[in-house]
Amino acid sequence: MDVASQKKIDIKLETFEGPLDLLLQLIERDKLPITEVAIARVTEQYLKVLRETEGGMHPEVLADFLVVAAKLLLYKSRALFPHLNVAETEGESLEEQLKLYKRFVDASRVIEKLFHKRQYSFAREHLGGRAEGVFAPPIHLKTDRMHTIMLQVLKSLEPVVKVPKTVIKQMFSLRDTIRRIEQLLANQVQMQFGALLNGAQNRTEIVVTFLALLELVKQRTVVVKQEGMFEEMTVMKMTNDQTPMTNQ
Amino acid sequence: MSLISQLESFLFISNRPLTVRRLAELVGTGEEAVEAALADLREKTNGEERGVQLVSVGNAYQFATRGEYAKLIAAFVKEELVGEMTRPQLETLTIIAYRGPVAKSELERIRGVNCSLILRNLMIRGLVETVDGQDDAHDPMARLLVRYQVTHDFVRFLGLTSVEQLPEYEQLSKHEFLEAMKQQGEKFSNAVISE
Amino acid sequence: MSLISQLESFLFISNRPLTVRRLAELVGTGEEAVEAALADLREKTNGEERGVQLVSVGNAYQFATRGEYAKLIAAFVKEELVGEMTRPQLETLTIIAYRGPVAKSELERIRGVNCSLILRNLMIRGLVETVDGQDDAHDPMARLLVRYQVTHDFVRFLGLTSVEQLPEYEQLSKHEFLEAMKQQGEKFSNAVISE
Repeated sequence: MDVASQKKIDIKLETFEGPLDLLLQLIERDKLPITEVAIARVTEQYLKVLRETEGGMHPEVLADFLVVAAKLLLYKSRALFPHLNVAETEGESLEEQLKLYKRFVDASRVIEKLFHKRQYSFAREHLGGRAEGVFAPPIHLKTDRMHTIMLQVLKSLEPVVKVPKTVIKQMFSLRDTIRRIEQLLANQVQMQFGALLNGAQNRTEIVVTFLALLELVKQRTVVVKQEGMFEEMTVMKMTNDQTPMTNQ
Repeated sequence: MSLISQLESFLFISNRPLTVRRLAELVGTGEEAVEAALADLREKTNGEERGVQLVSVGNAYQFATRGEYAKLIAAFVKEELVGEMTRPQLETLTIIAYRGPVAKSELERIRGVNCSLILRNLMIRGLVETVDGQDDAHDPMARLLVRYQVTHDFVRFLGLTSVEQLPEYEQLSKHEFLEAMKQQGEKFSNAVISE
Repeated sequence: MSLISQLESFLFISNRPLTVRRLAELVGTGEEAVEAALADLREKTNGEERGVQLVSVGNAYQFATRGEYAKLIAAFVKEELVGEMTRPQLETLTIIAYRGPVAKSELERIRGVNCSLILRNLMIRGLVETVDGQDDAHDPMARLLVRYQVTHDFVRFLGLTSVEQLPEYEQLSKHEFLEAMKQQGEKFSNAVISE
């Protein structure tokens, strides 16, 4: 990342609503058009903001940020590992997604303007015709039916009240993963990428691990080696003089 | 902005007949001009194709549906007001019975949907009332504090003397999920205020 | 008795939107005839300088006052105009307005972020509602997907008579790329379910 863009990270961290919003803000702040190149350019800043805010994020929201992070890394990894044949993920490209998102953001500004015009159109609150002093109970309603209804209401609240624990379980933060890799490396110096993924439960975790690995590469704490296009990647810890340590 | 169309919107939205004087006040013009415009409006609504007519009672005006539809309309109004109750209505009534007195905002958080219309209907049916006659407060802040409970008539209709006799009242009325929802709501409104 | 004038009288007297199906029941005629008559009624009402306009969302209709009289009417009914809306709410409402009825999954694909909480809040505010999937009875997958649309309240907040009046409605509601996304989404949810 060039120094100039690093200096510019002063985006208010509370003000973005989602990963696409953050990405769009970063791109627009740099007055870039929405292109793959521009998206790749703001990747570092995106990851930095994510690192700084992930702690306060709801797990489900964090997952959404990571999905976008994974896509960003796809772009990035093409540059980092040119010999690695990174396949397109399924779904639309980030560029297309962002362009579409921006159209709706623009449309929402128009709606906001309409809204502020306060041209509220009123409908009748009361039914025409008189109807006062009636008592019209639901004829067949009995207390046991009310009991059943109340139990159903309470049951429907369960998913709202209880933060989905499975999601929390599935997710672990980027920071934790980075630490995990660092610890593994401290013991083993050199290891296969596959081993890092041994603990990964699902795609999201694989993505997170990969993401963390790239972070370490960037911070020059590790080096990743791959012998052939489809070979296992090897992760090596850097020594202080910045040459990879080996077991020899 | 034409005078006629302004008058039409006031007459449409009003629950009651409006006098010429009141209308003149509302649109900020002289009574004569209003009278002339009303005559125009009346003529316009008298056509065959219109389902609503402008009628006058003394010096007051109001829109009314065409006389020939009276029966149909009466049946519709009755059905809307006191027809068989829908599931959302029964659900709202039940929550108010177990949880009352309960604020509209809490009720809405529990149900996850806006309850204005249903509450109004339950009140018209004499099943639900506001506590301390806080009914229809126009001050939005005061309206937030309005609490709803079921009426004595409804409790009696169920064959009870108090809502506490509802099955499992103790456990259900203070159920942890309901308490949690309430706290979420308080957190939420605090957050909104502090923004 | 003309069909148009009958429809006008029901819509005038009602305090909530009426669907084509309900209106057809009320007037005792086929839904197609009702739809045609409503189109007529709409043209007649909204085309002229009337004080009321016919607002439609999906297949439900409601009369409401003209948007430009909002201030006058608000003072009369002593109701505050709408509270504020946050950016995420506006953004979500925009997508639902243009794309409704829309499944949560599609909404989230466009915004790129989980929308459960915001949808819930918008429903509590009465700005968004779910659509019954009854019409898709042949497709069990579609029935599983709850879809959302903006309410009459929302359309009236903007002083419009239909979401189709929103700028660029044609393009944004039928964006070809969105169609492609939708298909991918369906493939994806099929895959998830079959796992």
